[in-house]
Amino acid sequence: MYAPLITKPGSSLERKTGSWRTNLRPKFLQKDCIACRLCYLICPEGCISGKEKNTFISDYNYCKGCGLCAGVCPKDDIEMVPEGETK
Amino acid sequence: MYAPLITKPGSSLERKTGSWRTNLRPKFLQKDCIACRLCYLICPEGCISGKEKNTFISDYNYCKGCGLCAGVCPKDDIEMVPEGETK
Amino acid sequence: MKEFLEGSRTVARTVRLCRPGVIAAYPITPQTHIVEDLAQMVADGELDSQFINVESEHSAASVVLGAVAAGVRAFSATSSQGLLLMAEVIFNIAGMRLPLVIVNANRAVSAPINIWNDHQDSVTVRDAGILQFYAENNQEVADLVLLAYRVGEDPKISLPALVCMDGYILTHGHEVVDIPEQKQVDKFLPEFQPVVKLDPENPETMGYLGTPEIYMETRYALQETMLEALEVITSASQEFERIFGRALPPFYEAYKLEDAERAIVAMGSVAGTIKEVVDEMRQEGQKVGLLKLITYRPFPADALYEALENVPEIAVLEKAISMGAFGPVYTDLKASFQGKEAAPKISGFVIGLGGRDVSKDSIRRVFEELRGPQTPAKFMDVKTELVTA
Amino acid sequence: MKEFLEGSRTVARTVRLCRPGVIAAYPITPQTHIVEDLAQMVADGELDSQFINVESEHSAASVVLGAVAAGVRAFSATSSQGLLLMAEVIFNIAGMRLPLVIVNANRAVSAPINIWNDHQDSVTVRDAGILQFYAENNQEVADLVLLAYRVGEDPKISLPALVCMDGYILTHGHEVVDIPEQKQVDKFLPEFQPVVKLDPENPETMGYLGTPEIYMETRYALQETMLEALEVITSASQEFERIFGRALPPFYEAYKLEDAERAIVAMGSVAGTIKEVVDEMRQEGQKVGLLKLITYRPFPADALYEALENVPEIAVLEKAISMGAFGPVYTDLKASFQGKEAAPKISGFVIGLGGRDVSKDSIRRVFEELRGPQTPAKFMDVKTELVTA
Amino acid sequence: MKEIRIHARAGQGAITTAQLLGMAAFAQERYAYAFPHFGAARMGAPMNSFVRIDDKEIRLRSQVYEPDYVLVVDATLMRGFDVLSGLKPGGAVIINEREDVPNPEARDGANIYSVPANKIAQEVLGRPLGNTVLLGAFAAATGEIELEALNKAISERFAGKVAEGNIEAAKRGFDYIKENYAKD
Amino acid sequence: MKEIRIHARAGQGAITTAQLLGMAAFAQERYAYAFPHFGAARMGAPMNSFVRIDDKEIRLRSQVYEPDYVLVVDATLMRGFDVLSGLKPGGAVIINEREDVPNPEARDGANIYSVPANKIAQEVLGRPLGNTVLLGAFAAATGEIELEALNKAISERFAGKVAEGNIEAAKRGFDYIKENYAKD
Amino acid sequence: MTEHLFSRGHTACAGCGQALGARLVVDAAGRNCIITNNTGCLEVFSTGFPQSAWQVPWIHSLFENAAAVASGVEAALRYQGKLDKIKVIAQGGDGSTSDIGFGALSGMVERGHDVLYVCYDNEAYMNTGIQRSGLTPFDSNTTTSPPGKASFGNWRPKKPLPQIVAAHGAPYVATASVGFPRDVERKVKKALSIEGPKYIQLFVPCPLGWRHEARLTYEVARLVVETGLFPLVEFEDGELTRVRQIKPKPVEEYLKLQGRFSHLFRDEAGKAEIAKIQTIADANIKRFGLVAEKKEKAKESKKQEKASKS
Amino acid sequence: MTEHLFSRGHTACAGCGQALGARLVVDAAGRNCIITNNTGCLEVFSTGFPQSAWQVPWIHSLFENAAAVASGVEAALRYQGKLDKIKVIAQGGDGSTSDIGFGALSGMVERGHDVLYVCYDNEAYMNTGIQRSGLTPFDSNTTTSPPGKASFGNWRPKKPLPQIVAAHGAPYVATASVGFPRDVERKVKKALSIEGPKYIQLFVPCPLGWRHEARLTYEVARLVVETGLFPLVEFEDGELTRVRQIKPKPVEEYLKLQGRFSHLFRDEAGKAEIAKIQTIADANIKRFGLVAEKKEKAKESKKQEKASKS
Ligand SMILES: Cc1ncc(C[n+]2csc(CCOP(=O)(O)OP(=O)(O)O)c2C)c(N)n1
Ligand SMILES: Cc1ncc(C[n+]2csc(CCOP(=O)(O)OP(=O)(O)O)c2C)c(N)n1
Ligand code: SF4
Ligand code: SF4
Ligand code: SF4
Ligand code: SF4
Ligand code: SF4
Ligand code: SF4
Ligand SMILES: [Mg+2]
Ligand SMILES: [Mg+2]
Repeated sequence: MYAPLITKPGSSLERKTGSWRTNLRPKFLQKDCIACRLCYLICPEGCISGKEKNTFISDYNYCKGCGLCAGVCPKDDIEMVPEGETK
Repeated sequence: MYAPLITKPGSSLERKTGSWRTNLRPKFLQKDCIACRLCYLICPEGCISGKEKNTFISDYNYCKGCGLCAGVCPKDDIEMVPEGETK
Repeated sequence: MKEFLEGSRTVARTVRLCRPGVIAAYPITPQTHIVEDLAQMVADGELDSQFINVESEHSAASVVLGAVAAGVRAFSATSSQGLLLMAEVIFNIAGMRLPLVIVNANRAVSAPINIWNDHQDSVTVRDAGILQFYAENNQEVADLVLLAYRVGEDPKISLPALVCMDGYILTHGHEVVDIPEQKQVDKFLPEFQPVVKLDPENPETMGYLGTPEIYMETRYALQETMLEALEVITSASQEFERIFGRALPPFYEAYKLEDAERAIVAMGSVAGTIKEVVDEMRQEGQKVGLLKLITYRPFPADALYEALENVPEIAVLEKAISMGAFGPVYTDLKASFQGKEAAPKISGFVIGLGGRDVSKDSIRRVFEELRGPQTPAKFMDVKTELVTA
Repeated sequence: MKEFLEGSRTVARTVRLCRPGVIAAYPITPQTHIVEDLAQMVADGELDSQFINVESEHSAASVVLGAVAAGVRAFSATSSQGLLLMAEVIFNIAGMRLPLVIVNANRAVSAPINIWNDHQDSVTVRDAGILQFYAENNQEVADLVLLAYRVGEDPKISLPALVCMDGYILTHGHEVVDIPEQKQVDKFLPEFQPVVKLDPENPETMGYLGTPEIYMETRYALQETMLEALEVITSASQEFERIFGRALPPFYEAYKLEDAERAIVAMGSVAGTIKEVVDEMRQEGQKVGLLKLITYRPFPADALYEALENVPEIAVLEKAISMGAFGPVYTDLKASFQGKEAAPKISGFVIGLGGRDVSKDSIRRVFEELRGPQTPAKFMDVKTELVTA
Repeated sequence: MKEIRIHARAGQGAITTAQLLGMAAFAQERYAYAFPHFGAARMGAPMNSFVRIDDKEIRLRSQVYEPDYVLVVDATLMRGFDVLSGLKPGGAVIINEREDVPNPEARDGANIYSVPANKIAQEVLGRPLGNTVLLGAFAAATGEIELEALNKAISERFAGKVAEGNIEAAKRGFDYIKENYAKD
Repeated sequence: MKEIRIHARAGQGAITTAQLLGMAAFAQERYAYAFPHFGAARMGAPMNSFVRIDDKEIRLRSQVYEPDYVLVVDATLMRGFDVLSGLKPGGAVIINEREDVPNPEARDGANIYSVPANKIAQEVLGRPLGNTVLLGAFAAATGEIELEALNKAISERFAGKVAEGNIEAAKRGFDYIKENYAKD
Repeated sequence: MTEHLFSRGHTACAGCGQALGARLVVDAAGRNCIITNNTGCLEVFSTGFPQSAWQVPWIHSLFENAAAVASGVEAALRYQGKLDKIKVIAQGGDGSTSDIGFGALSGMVERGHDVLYVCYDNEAYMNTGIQRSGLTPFDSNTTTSPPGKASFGNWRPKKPLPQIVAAHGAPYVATASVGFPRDVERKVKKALSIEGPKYIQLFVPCPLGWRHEARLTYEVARLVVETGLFPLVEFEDGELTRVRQIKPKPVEEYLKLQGRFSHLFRDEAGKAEIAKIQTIADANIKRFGLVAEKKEKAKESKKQEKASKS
Repeated sequence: MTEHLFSRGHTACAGCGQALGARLVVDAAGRNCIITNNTGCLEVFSTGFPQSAWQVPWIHSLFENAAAVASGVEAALRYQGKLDKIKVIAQGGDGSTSDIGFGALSGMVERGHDVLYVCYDNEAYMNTGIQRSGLTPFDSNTTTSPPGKASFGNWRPKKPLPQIVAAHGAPYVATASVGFPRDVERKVKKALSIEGPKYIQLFVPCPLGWRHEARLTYEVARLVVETGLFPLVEFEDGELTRVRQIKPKPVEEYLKLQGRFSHLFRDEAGKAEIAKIQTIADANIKRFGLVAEKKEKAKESKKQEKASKS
């Protein structure tokens, strides 16, 4: 029997697109955050998590460094920093 | 050489659809006609001709006897008569 | 129960027995009576099915694709231009391994436009991965619809099927048919158990991008599954006979072939006319026979070779041609013989295109011409002077 | 003039030389660069042509159909799903005897969706009555575009043509090509003189209803014309060489075939790789050869028989398969040999589907496998374990 | 096997007529194959339908070239067309007669039956659709089907009043032949 | 015949790089075949392109499995991937170096050239697109193409300022190799 | 005999509204036009080989592509510099226009081709035997929307195609009916005087498919307008610019002439359905201001309905 | 990490508006839905075998048939009696929606299927490399509508698809933009609460195809609304019921961020083109009443334009 090939739901998680990020990445300052969730809503990768104020964070395994979160944060609490820098 | 088959413009004239008419046909009374041309305009076969008052006539070689001309004539100057009758 | 029915109605009645949950079709002569009958059954509450009046055949095929993907048995019917317009979707359905049945009322293709019978429409999609069956008469159409669902839905196969019936000749022909009982059909055709389906409880991703890393494997699997279908057809045909008490030969019907010196290979209703001629010629002492091909895809190459290896002169009679080459069945059959021990003379004849009537006389002439030199694609019954400039 | 160009650009440049009045196409990978280049030429005023951005391939084909019917030379390009969606129109264009050229960037067909190269798309429309040419490299693509217009527009022929080039491998491949001069092209390809056209001065009715009284004659004429095209291709190819000073063999290219004991038959760019392997194996003392098929429709059956009758072992290598049967070229070729005197062993190999790379090693293995028992449709380079349940 | 050719105009029920004939044969446990042959017919255009009747399964799929019987539903079709063409020697033609169209001359031993079917239908059904009258006449003239079988076919094909009327019409056609033509 | 494999991310100009290489070879009256190999690439996704260069027409259409040379346009691709894979013994790898990514160990006599191409490009072009720098380095390291030929290719492919800048960039790449690597 | 550009001898049914409509259209267009035609009754009854009823250049390709073929013809004429002299007309039935060929029509309009598209609206697929199309009206009996125990016929409203094409921004969109032949003539001429894509939906009764007497084609084609079921309107650049005002007649008058609605005249349930159809007519009357005296009122109520803005 | 129903690890470009849009849509829809998807960037970047980003049942068949496949899924769910529990969503790019798949969408709406169709409008065929679609805006540079000596880019206006679908009489039609993510959420939920065919056209910037910086996706998606070039509107049963009011910004602000319009910023001729684009925005502002204070005036002028009746 020759079975149809099947993909599993959400299996894209296996693909770590963080490696595509070559220049900048977002640094979550966690200082003035008001938990408006805009960064969470706007991230095209869906790789930002957080609930309370100053808990928001990006999963660098997937973050492509687009900078949208930094642009959208009403409190400028996210900054794009060169790849080398630490969080 | 194998040529594409071609039909000639207006060659449908070769097909005498008057034979389809089995019951009634229009009789143009040519009495009260006002040359409104409605019969001419309405005939689906385009087989009515005429210009002046009381000159309108159908070409029975094509007339299918639908009765539209009789219905549309504002002067009731066209009558549907059984096939046998003469014009 | 035996009844005297129109072919289209025979199909509609049989389809109803198969309990499809979704029917989508687009009207095209000469398929229309089939879907009209089904529409009436639904309107009368006699058939519990969603009847979708789509806006094109491309969408008809897409609607049944969606329905089967959602786990429901589905049916469609089409013809000619409609089948060509579906071509893209049919390859897709096959590639997605979605079983469903489409009845094709065989009709010629444009241009010029012609609504009468030949086989050019269905043979054109022979590469797609859809099973193809051709019926001689309306009983066979009905039986093949049942077989097609059964084989296509077999989890080992999971492929669409096209049941082909000659336009007008069968679709609009009334004859005596035996319509089976619902409980027989339910036995032969158990509830549809899809291999994959769209279901929030178990969210599959269907129809993904097939990169070069795996694409060829999916095609390989399709080809191997097609060949596996030969076995499944054989066993289903045995089961068919057990349940319905009527034979339905899996690949072909051999008619007076054992000792034949000349044989015709043909598909569809013309087989009946050929049988008549075979009987007449046999009476005259001529050893002629017929191989009626029923299963065209998968192509039962080995079985055909065995059936025909002892016939020295074979004519493949076709209602189709691959322009600039030969008839499709002729080509497949020749390919199955080339390089094998038996090397009969196999000639190709193109016949009955666009409703050109095939008379007994035409068939006799084929048997005669067959004795002459091998011909690759001889057109029968054409007024060549009409088109020679 | 020799240039180093992308294949798509080579096509666009050549098409511009042909002076089409109407271009209609719908984007599809990997055909896009061709039409993008043409769009830019029009935007830059370098090409006097109506460039129509249609809403689908069905309409792309219909637009060029209309343009040619109105007496203007037209061009389109497509690929894969696009060609399948055009299928209905392509049969129609051929049946209406309207000459035009479509370049097909060969690509696999769905499902699963795959944008890489194989030949399944174009072979699927092999029945339609459209001439089909396959190119090994971009020079050949350009040359075949010229040839296709010339042959298709010959008043004896008046048929559409499909020029096939391998997606990515050629369309996106940059290489050295010789783009001819405008005046050479104008000489080879005179102004388009339609056989029939739409013109209020002489109002023809095109695309009428073809009743059974004449339909079959139109099909017969189409088949005969296809066969006549074999001669026209031959003479056009001679004329081509006279004008452009470069050979363009009409049907096929024979590569080290004279004394070959094993030969591969193949179409398209893979022929280049095969030539490399042939050279290597010849060096090793193995008598191998290649027949590169260029003209697939009409199918030059007799010419192929003659070219191959003395080769005892022949492999047909194909990037396509008729599911449940064999490769299309394999089938046509076998049919051309069956019943003839020469009875070589002809095996079928399916290779390079959906962008699966064809390496020299694959070709070597084909030459080796060819020595074994005859195979009808052996898939090369597949990871069978991926799909075996 | 007996072969029947029916001449009518599209819209005059030639297909139903053929079907009823087949159904009647089936009611007598015979086999039948009834099928239409159109051009791309529009109401009024001439068309044919065909019927084959036999005691065994019918396999022949070609058109009928040499009918045993011909039914002419619309006599105007005989203008300029020979409805006897191909008729087997000794065959029968049943014509829905019309005053303004002359019947053909009998030849080759053809039996020509002329029935005022539309007139009868007008009386019985209130509409000049003489098809079932013609079928009744066919039953009487040829003996190929029995009137009861025809009635059964009519009741299956139509319902209620329409069925009743057509059964009566068929009977009238049957009687008309019995009364006006000596058996031969 | 020489075969080259180029590693880059979609959007980083791997195709243009391959094309320039081919054009340069063509400018030296050699033959070339340059072609991309994508997945269904989106900006950022890893992809390859290939070039073959020869003195006669190139017929081989397969991908490059055993390159003579490898160009690494984006060093981050070397994370988790061995860019030396398949490299012919004695072949060369030219890497657009990046501080945070270590270069591979040389093996099988591979010559590894590390060029700060993006940095140079930033200086020369004002954008960190080191492709032409790498090509200049390739010319110097391998001798397969001459700098003039490369310049010709660049002037054909680009216009005005862009061309000038890239010619300068190529030169800088060329010089970088000449200065930093002994010929071998 | 005055020569029409659509000749007698075609094989339409007696009383065919489409034959009448086609003749009116081509006569209004004149000799200097090229027609592309979808598959359908018109194509079949006018071109059975070897006869053709067309006196102007005419082409049929497929069921769904007349708009695309016309786009190609137009492009060719533009290329040849002949577009000012020769008009291009694409035409098809309601089925080809609203359903299978709608993509091609929408594309043609979107691209702005200088083509007049005429839809012969006989409210079903007639050529194939009266199946439901997108333009089949509510409750109509067709072979694929039959009434039955579980159905009153077609369960969807008629697709508002003129509005849809107008919403594309086409320079000219009009409805017309063969019940008003001079109006048809005027609209065709007007359309051809405007550059760009034009659309006319022409109401053409089909005695065979609607099961009305052949002689009633004219009456039916007038009543549909006079009841408000098929308003005669014109849109320019997407805006309604002209309507034919009516003194509304009850829809029964229209429905009862036609067999396709006869199942509504059998019982009480049918009456309720007729009331629904009356609602459709009333809505049209209101929306398009078909009745003079109600004009102001209609405007009023429109104002009230007006979008709440946020 | 909060689980989205569209998972990370997909292969869209950084900053892709469509990836963002798709996540917003499916998250708003919730687990109990089935999605059918046309071919396009979204399908490609979310399902390269063997990975899939979808956490809900999802199917791709062809480029043009998501609406038809959804019709089939819906029919199947109806047959199974599950339609109250499971929502059906069809989706595709602007190209598949407005061009090749528009026939299928129109058919789906005409038949009244209970499906939400979402069009991800990035104003060109992105998956195949940025060719013009029916939704490409005026003067935009695409590979098949390139500017050149004889051209300023796309010479046709953007096809007014929301109005066209609304003209079909669909119960709910809305436009939305990923620049207003909560509005997207609201509209998806509202659409799914309504029975019958729904259509949402979601504006999704494409940094690759529009040549703007990835980080500007949000800003571009806001500016298009704030300039009036892409009004946020809602139609119910064909009537405009709600619009988002704006304080209009000049179109330059929007255009200058994007490489696809950079040819308009080179010279005087370009300025004239920008003025044309401003006209488009102004017309939208007027037609939809996007500016509060002008609201009454707009009504006024509308009245004056009102159809002359005959
Ligand atoms: C692709 C395709 N599908 C179906 C058909 C069958 N077909 C031909 S004409 C027709 C109906 C035409 O209806 P309409 O467009 O309303 O024109 P009418 O005949 O009513 O005038 C159909 C369904 C076809 N020719 N091609
Ligand atoms: C029949 C057919 N024609 C063309 C294509 C090629 N194709 C695939 S996706 C695509 C463009 C998609 O554009 P759009 O719908 O706007 O989605 P986007 O990629 O922009 O998100 C095209 C032209 C195809 N797959 N099938
Ligand atoms: S930079 Fe982009 S991808 Fe990374 S977390 Fe921010 S929004 Fe997401
Ligand atoms: S956008 Fe800024 S303020 Fe809002 S949740 Fe994110 S980090 Fe906090
Ligand atoms: S009866 Fe009908 S066909 Fe005859 S002339 Fe009058 S309108 Fe014409
Ligand atoms: S309709 Fe009557 S009045 Fe008018 S022209 Fe004809 S016959 Fe005369
Ligand atoms: S079926 Fe209707 S549209 Fe067709 S020819 Fe007859 S009346 Fe005219
Ligand atoms: S090309 Fe555009 S739509 Fe496609 S993934 Fe990239 S940004 Fe998104
Ligand atoms: Mg219609
Ligand atoms: Mg798009």
